[in-house]
Amino acid sequence: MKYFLQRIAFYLFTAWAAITLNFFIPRLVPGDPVQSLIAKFRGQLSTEAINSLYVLFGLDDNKGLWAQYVDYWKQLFQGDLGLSFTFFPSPVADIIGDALPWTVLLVGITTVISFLIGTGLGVFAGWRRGSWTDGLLPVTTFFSSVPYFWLGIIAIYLLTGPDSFFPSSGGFESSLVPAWDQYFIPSALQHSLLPALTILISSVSGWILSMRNMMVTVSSEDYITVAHAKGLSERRVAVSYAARNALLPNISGFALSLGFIVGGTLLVEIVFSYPGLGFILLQALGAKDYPLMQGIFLVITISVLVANLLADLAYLLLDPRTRKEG
Amino acid sequence: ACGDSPNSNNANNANKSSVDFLKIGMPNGTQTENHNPFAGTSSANALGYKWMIYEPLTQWNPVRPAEPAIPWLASGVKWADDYKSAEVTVRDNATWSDGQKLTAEDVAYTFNLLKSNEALNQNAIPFDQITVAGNVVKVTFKTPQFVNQNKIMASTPIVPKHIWEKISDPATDINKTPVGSGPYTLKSFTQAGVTLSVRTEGYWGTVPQVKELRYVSYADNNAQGTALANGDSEWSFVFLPNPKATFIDKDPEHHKVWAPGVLGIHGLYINTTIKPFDDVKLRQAMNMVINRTDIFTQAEASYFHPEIKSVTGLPPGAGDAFIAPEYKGKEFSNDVEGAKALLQSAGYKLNGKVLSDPSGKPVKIKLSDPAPWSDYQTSLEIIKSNFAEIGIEATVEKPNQDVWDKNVQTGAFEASMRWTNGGATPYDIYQTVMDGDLLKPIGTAAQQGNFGRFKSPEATAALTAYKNATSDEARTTAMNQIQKVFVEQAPMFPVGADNVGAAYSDKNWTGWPTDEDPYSGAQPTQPYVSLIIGKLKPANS
Amino acid sequence: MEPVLEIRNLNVEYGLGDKAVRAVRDVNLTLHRGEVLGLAGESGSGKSTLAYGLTRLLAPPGVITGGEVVYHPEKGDPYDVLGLSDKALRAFRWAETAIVFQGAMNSLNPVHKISTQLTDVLKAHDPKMSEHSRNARAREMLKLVGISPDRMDAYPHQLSGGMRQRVMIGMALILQPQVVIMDEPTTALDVVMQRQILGQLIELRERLGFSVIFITHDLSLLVEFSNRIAIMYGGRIVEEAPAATIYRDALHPYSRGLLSSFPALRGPRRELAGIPGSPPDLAGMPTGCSFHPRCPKAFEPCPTHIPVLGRPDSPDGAARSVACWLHPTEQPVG
Amino acid sequence: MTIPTSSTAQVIPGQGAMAAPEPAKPAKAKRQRFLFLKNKKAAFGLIILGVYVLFAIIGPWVTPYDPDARSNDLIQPPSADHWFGTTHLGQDVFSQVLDGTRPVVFVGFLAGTIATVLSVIIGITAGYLGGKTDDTLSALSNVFLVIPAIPLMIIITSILDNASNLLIALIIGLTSWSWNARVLRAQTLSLRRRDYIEASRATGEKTWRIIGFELLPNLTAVIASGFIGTVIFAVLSLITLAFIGIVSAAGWNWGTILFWAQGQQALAQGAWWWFVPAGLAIAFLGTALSLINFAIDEFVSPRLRSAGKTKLKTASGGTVRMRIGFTPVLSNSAEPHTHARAIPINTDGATPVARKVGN
Amino acid sequence: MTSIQDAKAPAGEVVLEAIGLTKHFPVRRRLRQFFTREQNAVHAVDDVNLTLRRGQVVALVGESGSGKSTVARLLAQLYPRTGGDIRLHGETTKVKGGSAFRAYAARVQMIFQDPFASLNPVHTIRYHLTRSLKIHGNAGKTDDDLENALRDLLTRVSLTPAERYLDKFPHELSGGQRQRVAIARALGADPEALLADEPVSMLDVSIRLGVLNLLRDLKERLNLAILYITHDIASARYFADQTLVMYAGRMVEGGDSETVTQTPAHPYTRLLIDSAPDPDRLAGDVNPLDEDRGNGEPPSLIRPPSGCRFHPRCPAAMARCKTDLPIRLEIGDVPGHWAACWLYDEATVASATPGEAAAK
Ligand SMILES: Nc1ncnc2c1ncn2[C@@H]1O[C@H](COP(=O)(O)OP(=O)(O)OP(=O)(O)O)[C@@H](O)[C@H]1O
Ligand SMILES: Nc1ncnc2c1ncn2[C@@H]1O[C@H](COP(=O)(O)OP(=O)(O)OP(=O)(O)O)[C@@H](O)[C@H]1O
Ligand SMILES: [Mg+2]
Ligand SMILES: [Mg+2]
Ligand code: NI
Repeated sequence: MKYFLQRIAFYLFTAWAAITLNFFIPRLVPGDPVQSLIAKFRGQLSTEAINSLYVLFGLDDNKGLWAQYVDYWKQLFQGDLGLSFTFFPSPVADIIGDALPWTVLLVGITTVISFLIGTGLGVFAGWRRGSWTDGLLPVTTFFSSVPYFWLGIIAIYLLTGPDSFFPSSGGFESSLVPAWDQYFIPSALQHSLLPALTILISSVSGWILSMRNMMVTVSSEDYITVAHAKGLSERRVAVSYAARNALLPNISGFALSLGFIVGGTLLVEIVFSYPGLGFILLQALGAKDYPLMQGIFLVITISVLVANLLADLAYLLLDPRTRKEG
Repeated sequence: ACGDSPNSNNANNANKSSVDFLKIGMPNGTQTENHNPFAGTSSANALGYKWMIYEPLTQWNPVRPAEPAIPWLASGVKWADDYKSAEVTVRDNATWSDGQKLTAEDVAYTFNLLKSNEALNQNAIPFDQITVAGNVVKVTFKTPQFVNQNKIMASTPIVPKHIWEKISDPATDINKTPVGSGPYTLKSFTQAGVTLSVRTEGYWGTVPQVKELRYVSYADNNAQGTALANGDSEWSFVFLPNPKATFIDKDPEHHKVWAPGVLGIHGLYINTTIKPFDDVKLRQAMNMVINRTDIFTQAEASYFHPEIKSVTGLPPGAGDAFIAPEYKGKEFSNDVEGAKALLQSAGYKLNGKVLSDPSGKPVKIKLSDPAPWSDYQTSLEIIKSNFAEIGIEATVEKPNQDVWDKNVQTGAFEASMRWTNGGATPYDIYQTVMDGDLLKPIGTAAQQGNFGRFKSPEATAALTAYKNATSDEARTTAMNQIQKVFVEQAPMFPVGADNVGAAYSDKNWTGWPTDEDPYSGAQPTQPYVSLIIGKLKPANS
Repeated sequence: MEPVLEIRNLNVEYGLGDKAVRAVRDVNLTLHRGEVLGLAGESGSGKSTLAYGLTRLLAPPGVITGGEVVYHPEKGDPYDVLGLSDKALRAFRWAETAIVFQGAMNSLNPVHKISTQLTDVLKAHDPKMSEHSRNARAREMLKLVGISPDRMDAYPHQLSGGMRQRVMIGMALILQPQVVIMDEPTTALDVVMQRQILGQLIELRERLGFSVIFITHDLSLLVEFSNRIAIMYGGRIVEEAPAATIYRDALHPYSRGLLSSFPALRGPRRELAGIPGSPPDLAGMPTGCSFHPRCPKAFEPCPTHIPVLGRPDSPDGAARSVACWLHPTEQPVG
Repeated sequence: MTIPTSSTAQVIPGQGAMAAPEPAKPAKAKRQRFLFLKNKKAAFGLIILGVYVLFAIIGPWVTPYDPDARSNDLIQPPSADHWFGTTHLGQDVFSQVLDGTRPVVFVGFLAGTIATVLSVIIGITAGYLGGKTDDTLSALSNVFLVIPAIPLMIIITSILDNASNLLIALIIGLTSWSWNARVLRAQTLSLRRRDYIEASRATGEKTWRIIGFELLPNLTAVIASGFIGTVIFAVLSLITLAFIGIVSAAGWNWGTILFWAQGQQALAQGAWWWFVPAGLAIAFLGTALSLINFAIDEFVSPRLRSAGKTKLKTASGGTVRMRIGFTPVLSNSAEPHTHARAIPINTDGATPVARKVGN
Repeated sequence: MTSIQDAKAPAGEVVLEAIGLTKHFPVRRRLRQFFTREQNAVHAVDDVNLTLRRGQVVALVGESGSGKSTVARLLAQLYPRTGGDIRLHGETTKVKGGSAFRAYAARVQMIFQDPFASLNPVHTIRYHLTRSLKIHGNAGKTDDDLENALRDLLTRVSLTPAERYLDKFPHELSGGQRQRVAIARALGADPEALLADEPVSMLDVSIRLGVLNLLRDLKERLNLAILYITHDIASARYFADQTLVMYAGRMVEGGDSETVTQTPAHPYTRLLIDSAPDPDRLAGDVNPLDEDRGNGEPPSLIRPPSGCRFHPRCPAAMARCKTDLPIRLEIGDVPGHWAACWLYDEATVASATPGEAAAK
């Protein structure tokens, strides 16, 4: 129990430190939301608007950084993430609430699928080492090194078009209203296919490789030889003995990768105009939108920490050895 | 629950043979629901649909800025000679989409709203008294508003008093169910886009034939470009590199690009406090060698920033009416030899490929602009090679946008491509470049303009005179004076004009403004959109 | 006596080609029904390799380069284990020949319960068996090796080393195989535990009648527990005889060296002579008798001619064999 | 009765006349050293990497054109004059790719080095010292793990006016060490209780020496693959930053090429030659590094090394595939023999063998 | 018996002494124990007394997990002790690190249990030995001195010619050779006491013999005090002057080796000796130990049995054994032979029921 309290204290500390850094680092950057807005419009917005914008954003009274920091924590404890500048006056919480499901669904599901497929292929390649499956490796290595935005852009160019099944952008058909019905869901799926494939292709190989290596390592363990000696079917040895054990180290990697869902795929969402959080984060970064940035960073921080916790727990569940008391 | 799905009518739509909607796109990234017409950050503003819901008092054609304004919600506007007051007669047949009648009270309320909320008064208009007499609103101002007349009359969305007076903070309200006087009402807002449907009753004008407007905000220019090429967008304003290849050729019959210039320009600002660029002769020579045609064709894809030909920096078309008599017909000529001669006469030496100033120091210049602005970057690359022809070694720097912005404002730059403000007269252009009132010492941010720290009392005086003039003659005199200073002193090298055009497809809808009939600008986010939409007809009818 | 397992000219190499290590060379060995055959020899002399090679369980780069392993089932004709198809070999393994490996911790899969690991043998070899009877059988086996059946659901790490080793023995016996191969099953255990386990094994053998190949370094243990002992050196069997015979009267100088290297706990303290020299390099084996560089009695045929394992011309020669030029053989074995 | 004990000389092997002559030693050492190159993956990876490094060094001098120079050949497809075609300004894409190799390789390796050094220092110290130091350092690396790298880099680079490649490498290096530090810490934790570490402590070694000379060499494989992983990460980060126009130092890198190509919608214009080569260059560099990584893994871990060999050559030139659980059997004929003749086995036991058995 | 006389070396000066040495390893609490106040610990070593003298070998035997290695590591100061005292030449020493630890290490060196694990695979033999010499200032001043010292070391452990071994890596050596390198490394510090933790358990009999002879030789030539930990009781008899028996963290019997191995007093020692394999007890006449004797698992060290820790398994257990911790009792057959067992307390035996005592 003391251990758990320690872990929790540790996580709280990490969260605090990360949030604090996330507060201060962006504020070291010159410029402010108003200047960014003006620059963004490049002439579409008259310089006369500057004053009104400062008033609008509430940036006209100059508060010290420290006072802002204190305010930020006060707000945070009230569950208030503040108002976004880029999307003024939308509350940050609403923006995140709108975008997060998209990211979680697209990247999250893709990550899961990628992990499943990659692990499956990795098990296969590791078990059948020396057969044709070794030919998978160079291909997967190649794809794991391709920048995925590059892949995405090429996919858009090659696969989308006026008559193509694949839409080039967006999360769903623009004339639809999100609802759980027979029009919306297929449309959302259709829109997520290409980005999902892109992420899949460039991330699946990582899982294949690590799983394969683990399989190779585990295959030479004594208990595998014993399993063979016991005359078990090849399937059972491969799945229940080798793969089951080889999976363990990958589980924590998987849990952590779930934590990086938001932070990791900014560009896919941009390339595909996908209405997710990564895309919004990039806009917030460009616009010096501190409240929004902080809100998203908070989400990332929490999700990484939760993923860490999950990794711990998953290990505890899957590896009986760690369940040992004492 | 499928029956009450908000999408159920979509199934019917799909089956219809004729298209009764228009797909409009903008490359403005994610949008969150905000239909507040005053907020610059609102989705209504970013996508432009606020002008389909709310209307201005008059319509003004930026392509022909000198033409008189078209009455819109106002049946007439009468400015005092000194432009310190105006009388607005409000149309009496307009109704709000909730059925209430639009009155002069609403107009007065709107002006009062701006007056009392600095946050909403984006053009910083110095309102004074606002009074109502019957259907006439009389507005007075603290200073003459000649140069701002269109911002007041043609760019202020009129909002219903009976709704807005209940809103506690109009600056931060997202105006969830917008009630306006325009031809459309909001149908739905989703992350994928906004849909407006045409008003079935109560609109004062002809009801547009486009039954539904579907707005989509794309992540960036590329996505928007792809959407245009695919036909996912029928109307947009976006920079298309090589529009022929990327857009027009995809459907040459219907895909069109129209980009008329307006009174707002882009050019190379020179920091006039830095030696040797404080030397007028040097600046003139540099100005002479810039190859504006190359920039137009290579950096601006032959359309986006229409090439500025007049030495006054005024764009073709929109600016023609304002060019001073002495500069009529005088055009930039990309005259390397002339520039060399000029430099020689001013004591500069060109030995081999290096130009030295009279003190013997080689002339070098740093050009800077943020990297993501690829047309500026391309322009700088071209300018760099142009300068090399007269022995000036230019280097291109690509600071981060914020850094660049700060550098430009505080005067910590040597030369930079930037835009000017735009307006109904050339005043805004010249003010941004030369106004001594905006002059700030190096190191202090000059937010409003005069980034090059150009010090010219004549220019400042002429600009003030123009703004406050009470007669057209006085204005013309002042404008000629302003242009003279601009041409002779070359404080900034104009390159291209802003455009108010669009990329569109007339596959489904025709009636767009063209060179032949430039009845308005064509950007889908400007006040004149309700004017355009009213003229669109189904292509196959 | 009736043989169960006959190893004929078995050759095993690690790797192939020039760099190959010939770990087992021309080994001929017969295991009889119901006996405990002890296998001793220097570290690296190929004992484990031989044991694994029997059922083709050697890890890469092990290759069986020749020979045959003939198995005599209780009923039916003998057949060559090395010639079985994969499927047949799987069916053969554990049902006919079970192996207890050296490290029990590594032999049990750490993530599966003991019960799972016991019952999946049954599932694989007799798919028709009901789950209930599988569990019953597993319990029975645990009881047999002296572990309370309520430890069925324990994970390997929750058991002590001795218990794990006993689970492995129980698992080896679960299909009532004819042959049990035990590779240093008790090296890591203390003597009390060691005796407990071996005692149980001997007792079970008497009850169930299987044969055991028992590999260990501990000669005292071997002498005490096995019927016959084979001594390996440099990949070959150098001597093979009943346990008592070897202990009292080893013929091969290497066997003698081994027997004079361990101290006795009881009785007078005897002289410990040891074996001079160092073990041979299997990749570059000495010519002739591989023991000759260390052999105090080496004479002229030793460096050049490989002695053949055969019956010595001693009085009890019929029951034993040796590969040494000091004891010219009358007839080669096999 | 007095028991004589054997003399030392008698029982200690490897002495005097009894010792077998040692095989020639240097030959063996040499074989070991070049073993790494014998690995086909390693050799291939190293060759590709070598080409990249070569062009990183000489690239800017051998470009056929000035990569900045404009010409009148706008958007030309690949030709003998312009191998990778030209840009919208008539610049030679091939020259840009060559010229862009240096910053990519430089930033990749410098950032990789910085991150590796940091992760080694932090990870090993935390793992070895444990206690408060461990808690503090783990918290530190967790904080860096939690802060999303790319956004952090975007923010930091935008603080800098005109970030140079050096600075970018520094930023990438300083923000991307945490993952490796975690891995190293875990490895160190498992190594720290090894007997040989305890033994060197018992010998009286100082702590820093134990870390530097006993632990570190045993972590080479982990460090090396961490290094390579970080290099790949750094390259991709640099490309990404350049692609979205954040990193913009003067000069070319592959990200800048992609940035321009994308800004000009090269693919939509049909100018695939402008967009494709830079991406492929990245992918091949990454592939080369990954291949080297595998090879290091297999080389350093004896387990993977022997398990990595899946085929053996027989003397007669045939090959034998190794399988775990089913040792190949070579019959006396030269024919490779990986599976035995299929003999149906009856449930009642005996099946005669094709070969004649019995005396 | 004449052999006893012979095996007994003249009692030398005391080098290292442990008095009441105790080590408890704290155990992480379980969740449900959070609210109870008890703090669990593995009682690995409890109240151990031990004396190492110059030129003498003390053997420590006992079952797996009885705390033998822990004693060695405590003596080497690799673990902080929970209680008790370690005296080096009569002086209490407690060192944790730094120069004090090095000074201690110069006098007391440890050989680890597993020769395959205790040499760093990435370093050559030369490196291992050089470090040991340098740390303790035995490397001399010049390279030649060092080279000579290295040769000297290797010669001492009979790895000759030295140059053949110096530049090898551990994996290139056989187990016996590695073991000797480990010994050489310990000798490099020129220690007075050597703590050898199962130095031969992994080796086959012929190599095992070589190592033991080497240790004996060192003891005699260098007058070392040696602690020899082993499972192999026969080798303790053969090699050690004194033998101590441990059970579940406590010493249960001690005395000179021949006596302890031939006439064991404590029931556990007897069980141990009876269990040891004996080639003279040939197959066929196998006499498996009666089921009830010494059967059962080793006790939990977290909650060790009360009283005598062996009592749950002891065939001769009496009522007192369950409650009272036995004290060291002289057996009386040979001077210095003692056992911690109530069977040797006449009063206890007398008060016990006749049936119980008869088991003796
Ligand atoms: N994978 C391998 N590659 C090369 N040689 C190997 C391999 N495995 C074992 N050997 C060699 O084969 C020989 C026989 O090994 P084996 O394990 O059968 O010996 P052993 O008699 O069981 O020894 P021990 O008593 O130490 O267990 C040894 O010399 C060993 O070095
Ligand atoms: N670092 C540690 N933390 C917790 N418990 C430990 C630790 N080290 C040893 N123990 C426990 O202390 C007890 C004694 O262990 P020790 O290693 O001293 O036994 P041993 O007599 O040397 O056994 P073996 O003969 O198997 O080497 C064991 O129960 C062991 O589990
Ligand atoms: Mg073995
Ligand atoms: Mg121990
Ligand atoms: Ni075959």
